[in-house]
Amino acid sequence: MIKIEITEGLITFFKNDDSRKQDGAELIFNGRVRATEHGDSILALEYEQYEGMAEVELTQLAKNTCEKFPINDLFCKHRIGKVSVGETSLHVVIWSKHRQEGIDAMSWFIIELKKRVPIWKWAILQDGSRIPSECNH
Amino acid sequence: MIKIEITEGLITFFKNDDSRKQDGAELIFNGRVRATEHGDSILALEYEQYEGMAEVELTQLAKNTCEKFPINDLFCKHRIGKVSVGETSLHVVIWSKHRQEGIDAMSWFIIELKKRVPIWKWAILQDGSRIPSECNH
Amino acid sequence: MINVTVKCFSQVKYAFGEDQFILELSVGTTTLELEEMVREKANGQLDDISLRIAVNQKYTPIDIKLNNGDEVAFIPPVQGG
Amino acid sequence: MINVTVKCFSQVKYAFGEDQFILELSVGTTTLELEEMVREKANGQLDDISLRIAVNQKYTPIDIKLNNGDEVAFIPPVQGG
Repeated sequence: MIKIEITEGLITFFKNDDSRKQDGAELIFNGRVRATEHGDSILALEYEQYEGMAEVELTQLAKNTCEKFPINDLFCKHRIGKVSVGETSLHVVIWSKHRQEGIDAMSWFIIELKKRVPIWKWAILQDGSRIPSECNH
Repeated sequence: MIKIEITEGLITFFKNDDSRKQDGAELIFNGRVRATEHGDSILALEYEQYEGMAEVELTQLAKNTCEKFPINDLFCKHRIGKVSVGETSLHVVIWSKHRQEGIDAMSWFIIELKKRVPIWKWAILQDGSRIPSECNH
Repeated sequence: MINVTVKCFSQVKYAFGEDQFILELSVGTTTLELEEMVREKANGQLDDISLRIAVNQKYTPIDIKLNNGDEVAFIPPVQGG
Repeated sequence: MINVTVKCFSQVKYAFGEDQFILELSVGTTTLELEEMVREKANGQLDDISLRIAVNQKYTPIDIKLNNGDEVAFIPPVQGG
């Protein structure tokens, strides 16, 4: 199953679930904002999305990931708007029978997300100015 | 930093932490008990440890992992005693600056854990009998 | 003539200082022709930036003719995550 | 003579039906000699099981002489995780 959410404000993590019978591996990734962006100190990032297309692309990518890897569920929340240093911008949960397939799926999903989902970062610098971040990795 | 705990009873997950400044990646793995062990339906697993040595080996492995990979923190809880289907037996959190190093460290840490930390599984079958699990992957 | 809406994000938005603008184009104008116009309009500010094209919110890797009412985005390298 | 404590886990515990036992050995007995004795005592139940040896809670990959009071474990394949 897939759950995709693009959301403003603090991300609420997906709930703990002890009820599964055949998923031996739960892998969670939280991407968080670092205080440094390209060597500059920042106060926060501001994530901008192409509304509509971002959710469509993210959903399509989640489906691709579930087809490509033997995983059972992929849940993803991506935050947009201002995200302060330390806070989570990306929250991904993958459930699979075994560990390695979940790790491989997580790795691929995030690499692809960073290639194709139309979301961008603006750096909010110490002086309050706001510039497009050129970071792209 | 390293935190290692071998514990009986439900695992309490490490707390959310939005206060970090330079850790862009938080990776969490929860290993959970599946209802099937070598094709047999089970009610639960019972984890047995070599008390003392298990914690020493797990701590040593965590240190090795932090030396081998550029990660900042590795926290790990391993449950022993009876763990019902669906519940978490292994909880690992790795904090790193970037994503890939955390993924690599997680993968290696768990592979090594399954080679050297003296913990074993007993399968509790449907009829209540208790046998050493021969599964070792 | 046809009208297309150009959506601006990230460095494209930064270059033009607006979220979107509408252009009146000759019938038959293609995506690549429009990209040239948009790059020119940016006065060099987009010269080093690779742009992918999305028409009506779909990546459009080949050069296609635009239709009246199309929504076109020139997508700088994305940075989600 | 020396006394060593043999700790039993997993399949070793299953084979012997006990958590540990104490053996009286000749001075100079080595880990590999003790392993042979333990395998014999198990009456074939450990024949297909690879065992690593830990002395005083440390893996001991080479054959060493045991001392009085040593704690020895024959460690079947571990299964944490």
